[in-house]
Amino acid sequence: MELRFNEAEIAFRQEVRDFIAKELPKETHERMLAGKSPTKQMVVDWQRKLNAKGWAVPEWPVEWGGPGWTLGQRYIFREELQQAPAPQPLAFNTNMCGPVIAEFGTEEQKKRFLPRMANLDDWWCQGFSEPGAGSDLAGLKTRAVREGDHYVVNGQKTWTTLAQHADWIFLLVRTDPNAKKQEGISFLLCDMKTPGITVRPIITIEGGHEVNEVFLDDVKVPVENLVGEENRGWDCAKFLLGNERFGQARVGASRERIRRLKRIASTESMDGGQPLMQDPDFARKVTEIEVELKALEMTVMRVIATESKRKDKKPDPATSVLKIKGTEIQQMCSELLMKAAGPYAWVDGDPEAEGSNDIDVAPDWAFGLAGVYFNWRKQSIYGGSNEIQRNIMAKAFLGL
Amino acid sequence: MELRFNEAEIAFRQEVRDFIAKELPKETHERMLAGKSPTKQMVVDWQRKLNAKGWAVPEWPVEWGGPGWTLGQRYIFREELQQAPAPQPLAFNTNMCGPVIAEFGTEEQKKRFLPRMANLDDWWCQGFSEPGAGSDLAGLKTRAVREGDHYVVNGQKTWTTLAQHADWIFLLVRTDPNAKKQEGISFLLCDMKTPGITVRPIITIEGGHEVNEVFLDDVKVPVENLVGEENRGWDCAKFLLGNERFGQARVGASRERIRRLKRIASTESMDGGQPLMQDPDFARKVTEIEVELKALEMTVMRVIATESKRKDKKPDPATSVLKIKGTEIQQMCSELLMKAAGPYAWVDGDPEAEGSNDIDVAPDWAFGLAGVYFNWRKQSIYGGSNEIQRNIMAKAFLGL
Amino acid sequence: MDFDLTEEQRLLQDSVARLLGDKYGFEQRKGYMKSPEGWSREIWAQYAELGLLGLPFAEDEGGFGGGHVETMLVAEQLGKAIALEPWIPTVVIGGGFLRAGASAELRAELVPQIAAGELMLAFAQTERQSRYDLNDVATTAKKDGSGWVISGRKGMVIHGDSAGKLVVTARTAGGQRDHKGIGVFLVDAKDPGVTRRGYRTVDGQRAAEVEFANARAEAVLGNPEDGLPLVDQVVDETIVALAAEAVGCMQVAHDMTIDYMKTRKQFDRPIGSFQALQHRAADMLVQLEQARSMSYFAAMGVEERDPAERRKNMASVKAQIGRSARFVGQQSIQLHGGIAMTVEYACGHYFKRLTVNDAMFGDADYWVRFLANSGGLVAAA
Amino acid sequence: MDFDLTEEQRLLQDSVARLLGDKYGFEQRKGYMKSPEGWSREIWAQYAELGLLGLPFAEDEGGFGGGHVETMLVAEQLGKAIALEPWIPTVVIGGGFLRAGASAELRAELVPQIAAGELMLAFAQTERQSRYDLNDVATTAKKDGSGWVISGRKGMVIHGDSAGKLVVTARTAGGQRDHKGIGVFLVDAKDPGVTRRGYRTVDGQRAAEVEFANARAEAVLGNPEDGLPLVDQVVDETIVALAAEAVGCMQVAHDMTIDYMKTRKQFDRPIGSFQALQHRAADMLVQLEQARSMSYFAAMGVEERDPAERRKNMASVKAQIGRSARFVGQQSIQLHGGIAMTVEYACGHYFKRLTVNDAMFGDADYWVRFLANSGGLVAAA
Repeated sequence: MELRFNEAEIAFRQEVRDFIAKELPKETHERMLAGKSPTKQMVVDWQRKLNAKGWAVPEWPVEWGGPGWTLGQRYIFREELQQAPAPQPLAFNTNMCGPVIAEFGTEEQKKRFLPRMANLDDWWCQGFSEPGAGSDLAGLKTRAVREGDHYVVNGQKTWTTLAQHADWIFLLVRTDPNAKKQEGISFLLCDMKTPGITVRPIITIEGGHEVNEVFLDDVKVPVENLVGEENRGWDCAKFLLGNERFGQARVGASRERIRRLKRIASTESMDGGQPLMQDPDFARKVTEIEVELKALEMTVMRVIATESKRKDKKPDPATSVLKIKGTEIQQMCSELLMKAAGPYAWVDGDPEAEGSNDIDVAPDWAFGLAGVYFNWRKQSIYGGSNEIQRNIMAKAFLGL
Repeated sequence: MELRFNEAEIAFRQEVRDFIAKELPKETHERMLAGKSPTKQMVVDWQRKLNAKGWAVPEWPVEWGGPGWTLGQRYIFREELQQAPAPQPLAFNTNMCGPVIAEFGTEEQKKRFLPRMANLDDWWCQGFSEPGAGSDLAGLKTRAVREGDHYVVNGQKTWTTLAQHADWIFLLVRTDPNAKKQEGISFLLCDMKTPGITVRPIITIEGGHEVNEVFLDDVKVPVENLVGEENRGWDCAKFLLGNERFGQARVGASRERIRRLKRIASTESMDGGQPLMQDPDFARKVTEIEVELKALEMTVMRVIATESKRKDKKPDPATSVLKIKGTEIQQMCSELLMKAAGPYAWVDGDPEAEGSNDIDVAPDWAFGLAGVYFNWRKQSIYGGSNEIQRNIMAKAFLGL
Repeated sequence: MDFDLTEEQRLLQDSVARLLGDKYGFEQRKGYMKSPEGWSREIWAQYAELGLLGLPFAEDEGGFGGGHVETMLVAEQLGKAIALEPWIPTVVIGGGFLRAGASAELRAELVPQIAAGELMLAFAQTERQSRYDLNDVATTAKKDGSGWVISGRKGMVIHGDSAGKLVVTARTAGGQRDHKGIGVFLVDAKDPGVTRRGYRTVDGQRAAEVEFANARAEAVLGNPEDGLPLVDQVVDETIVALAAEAVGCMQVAHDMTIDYMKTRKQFDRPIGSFQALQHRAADMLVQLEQARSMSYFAAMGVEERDPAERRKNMASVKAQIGRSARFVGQQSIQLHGGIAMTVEYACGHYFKRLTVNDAMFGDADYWVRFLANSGGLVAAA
Repeated sequence: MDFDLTEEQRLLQDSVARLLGDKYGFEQRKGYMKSPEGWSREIWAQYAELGLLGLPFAEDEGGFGGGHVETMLVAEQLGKAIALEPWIPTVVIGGGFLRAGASAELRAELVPQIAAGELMLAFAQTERQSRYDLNDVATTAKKDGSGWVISGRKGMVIHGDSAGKLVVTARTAGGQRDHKGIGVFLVDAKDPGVTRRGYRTVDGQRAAEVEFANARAEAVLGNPEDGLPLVDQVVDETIVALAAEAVGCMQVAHDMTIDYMKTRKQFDRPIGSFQALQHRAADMLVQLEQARSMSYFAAMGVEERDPAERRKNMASVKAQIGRSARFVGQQSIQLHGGIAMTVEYACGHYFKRLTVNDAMFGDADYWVRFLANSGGLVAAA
């Protein structure tokens, strides 16, 4: 039992840290330090730098550009990016679709898609959820009917994050309407320029445009873009969702936010003319989050250690803990940031939009913080809602 | 809309308060002030005083000794007793079995039982729960078979509070094993001296003896002791449980405990040499309970106001709130009292027992407080667990 | 103790409910929000017609003679519609200052204008550094002849952009955080010394940044050397309205959630059939009922004569309402799932208003701390 | 980063688990509790045989050479059995003081006795007024020739009644709450100046009130003028054991609850089929896993060289463990229902130990406040 990172890992962390310090564009860093998402171009530029370094696709096999890292290194890498903060490799490409193609795809598919994915030559988005299939993903209704060497796809996807940027979409579609729910589903890759695709923005409650509806109207997808076997797409989906959950702890990101929160609450003058960190209740709440985050960090380590040694693909009981606690902590951070801003959190406007704080009501650090709090309520809903996680724990791990 | 007590009610409150101040024996008062239950004799003596005054059975019809109070007066009366603190009229007699007999009993039963109940000449206990019938009370299995002018009862009751003091027990028994669950149940009155009854103490986790198992082995109950119709006992049970829930808010009792807690935490020197009320977290917790209690008090008022005007016997949606919040507040009070005592809460021993703090480790105010905390976990379990309350709310009021 | 409404109160409640039912559907509300002022003059005129704008003023001054219960009833209905109009700033806050701090002459001049819907008021109190502390006032008021001139910057002045007159707190003496030396002044929004920049708040209301550069006060409200007790009183009265607004919001958010749970299907059954979600809905109801109780208590507790006791009452109201609002708001989103995250769906807007409502004049944490520092509600002895 | 046990560690863990599995069933435990000492000398001898009593001492001093991980492994197993023996006071606390504060000669004398199970130690630290503050020491130590004599009263001395020697904090200089001027002394329990009264604690352990009337110290542990850093260090090491004990208790409480949910039927189905209860069980598991993580962190974080940082680490451990223990303990009772309220059923005993475990050396609230006042775990800059 060795409960510390070893020297190689510590050296690796330093290497990542140095690389970020040297290579991350100042503009990108400052924008993210202020709590805003990087722009599309910033994400693309950074991923290409990472790709040039050989670090863009930590989860992929070495032959397709993966760096051959241990799970520990992957964790360190992500944590350092998150807490820098720096953009992460685009999840749709590198964590979701890429690993699926690498695992289930044909050699041709790998050659065609993976290098462009890694270099973010193509921006991918995820076509899973539907209006009637949220928590119950397998209830999806989008139909794909094979006609010659094409599938003709009809249906509607929703909550499609950053579809407005996307060149390609990976889709779950129903290819056998008579099979049982989770059977009869297939995994397709689809060029967003294909006729019949319409993207409609969904504006979320804080005013931001991050997610979309994607309408598919007689969209022709070549049969060669089927990943894995027809009607076995659920295997791809499960494989992908397993990877996703693993990253939902986002310890580094929360640490970065707590750091920002404490910076604000230690310097800005608040009620009674004192910094808010002097308020015992506020300080207690921040401290409780710090404690939970430390515990979560150790839980992530445990999951990594377990997974590293496991042969089967069955996830650790602790992975649902990562999702539940990870999102609770992030939501609490967003709430405390909003509270720190007091009335200045209330100015309306998408904090991501350019020039949105031109009115100069709130200090820059406070602008849009209520919006972020509103927006982050999604975290306990998406990626398998926290209620679904509890179902999983009760059934799969507790046997109830 | 008049959100205050009227002058008559204020005068009534003063009358109750004066009576308690004048008539409550000093020994009883001091024992209760120290957080201990009154002894059997104290309860009997006090109830007889109340009965002499005409106040022992507020819920009963006037012809059977009820004082004819409004719901508001009843509430004031209970609240004053709780916060004095003074013993309440024995619930098994006055709130549970008495009202059932008054509502469903024969004239003969009323004459025979009610006056002795009111004067606590007989101490009653409740034979409802069984080992296999807790939350699912209607799943009870104790059988009563009619043989001539007797029922022969066999089975086992549990959680029978203060059965060790009791002269009589009121029982739910199954008289028709073939009927649907809630049908086929009858309500019987049974002398505890009847052969075949064995009372076995259940010692609860803190070491106290408050509840018992009651074994019924060929116990003969005269048919004249059936209340209401045979196989219609569930009506009696529902009627009784409705009354019970109404009293579970226990606002006055919680107020008395908060007062005690604040007295202790304001005077005893704690961490850092300061009184614990100077600790911001402790003070916050106490304050939050005070706020919830104030809200609960107003909720009780609303229920009283609604019930006073209602013709049907259907309870207000707020009655489940009374149970849930009332018990949460009481449990939190017990937890904060334990916390206030620090290490001195840990001395083992039933705080109710005589001489139990002879070791003189803890100050008297602190002795047994961990035990009280442990014991009070029962509050969210009994009287319809808080989970059952949520089921009721979801189904009966929200229509889910 | 009687929670029944009088005939008059029921009429008032029903008439507001009817108006909002007709004219304040979620789609209609969107239209009002998109208008240049961000709310509806037409609706405002109808409020005037119903007597809502003169509600708290004496009948012989042109008002409706309503008390705190009436304020509560109206505010709850407005909360149900998440109404956008400047009713609380004008009628409850502005009206409160006029009733308690203005001369009879001033009231005779202004009340009819307010009651007729011609004059809106706003409360210029918050400053960039002040957060929720009513005594933290850097804006100054200086004697100038027989009157006063105001200089300084006020922020987050709710509905400050449409107000005809501003109620402004300004320091006449003492240091920035002294309790003494604060005055309350009435300033015409068109005064050359006043500059306003309006914007929208996250809950769909309007607000303004207001700069005062030697702006002339039209009137002093109360004692210019010791106006904080007046401010405290009016804020306490405002809490009655805020609490009721929150209860209205929570009621609708809860109702919408229950309805959605009955219709939305996942795993081939209504999600309302899942016990874990049922219990959450029950917990929301517990919070809602506790909040409603405290809204009633607000209407009662604000009449306490001793200002310190009154403030403790209102602190407990803010504490419970804020806690309930947070839980009901968050859970209404969670139980809906993604749909409630979209701006097109009403539920999120209730959540947003509830969030701001909690924080108005200090959030639950602020008032729990205040109450704890003030000895709480239950005396130890 | 590697959470696998070494072969030796696995052997240690397994041997303790096997012993307790054989000899520490709930009924057997009742028997031990009823014995005059309240725990089992027989079991104690077997601990000695397994090397548990010499665990943290150097091998050349007669010990086992175990580190914090070994302490954690043993304590978790003892927690699973809610063992009653004075292992933590003797081996972890007493042992800690000997390792860090005793001369080699003293260790050479005592370690073999401890390892053989012949000598028990107890930590006489708490005073009636001191609560959780380690610096609040009114008991005095006065120079007397070349030695020291101790006077004062210590309470809640865990296993103080069976201890052969007492580790006592006493003031050598300064005022009652000064951080400097505290010494740590070893006093023979049979010294004529020592009077003990033993009793049971709510979680089934033994404790004693101990009066010192010019009791002679056999040895000084560490610096008699500045012993608080030593006390802090040993308490921090003890937190490793307490955290692991709590995890062991939680694990069993959780397992028992899940088992019960699978077998107990109400409404004609196992109560474990009710989703609301399933989610509660899942939440318990979340708390248990977070606690287990912090138990590992304890074994790591206690090795931090900077005492201030080390203490912050341990504060965070106590905070998480305490919060988890409260939730898991309370919910294990709630999900069982009435059965777990009876003294005959094991679950309540885990709840009681968890409650006391949380409060030992300060409960979660105490340590959250400490951590907040110390700047927390994450640096702002």
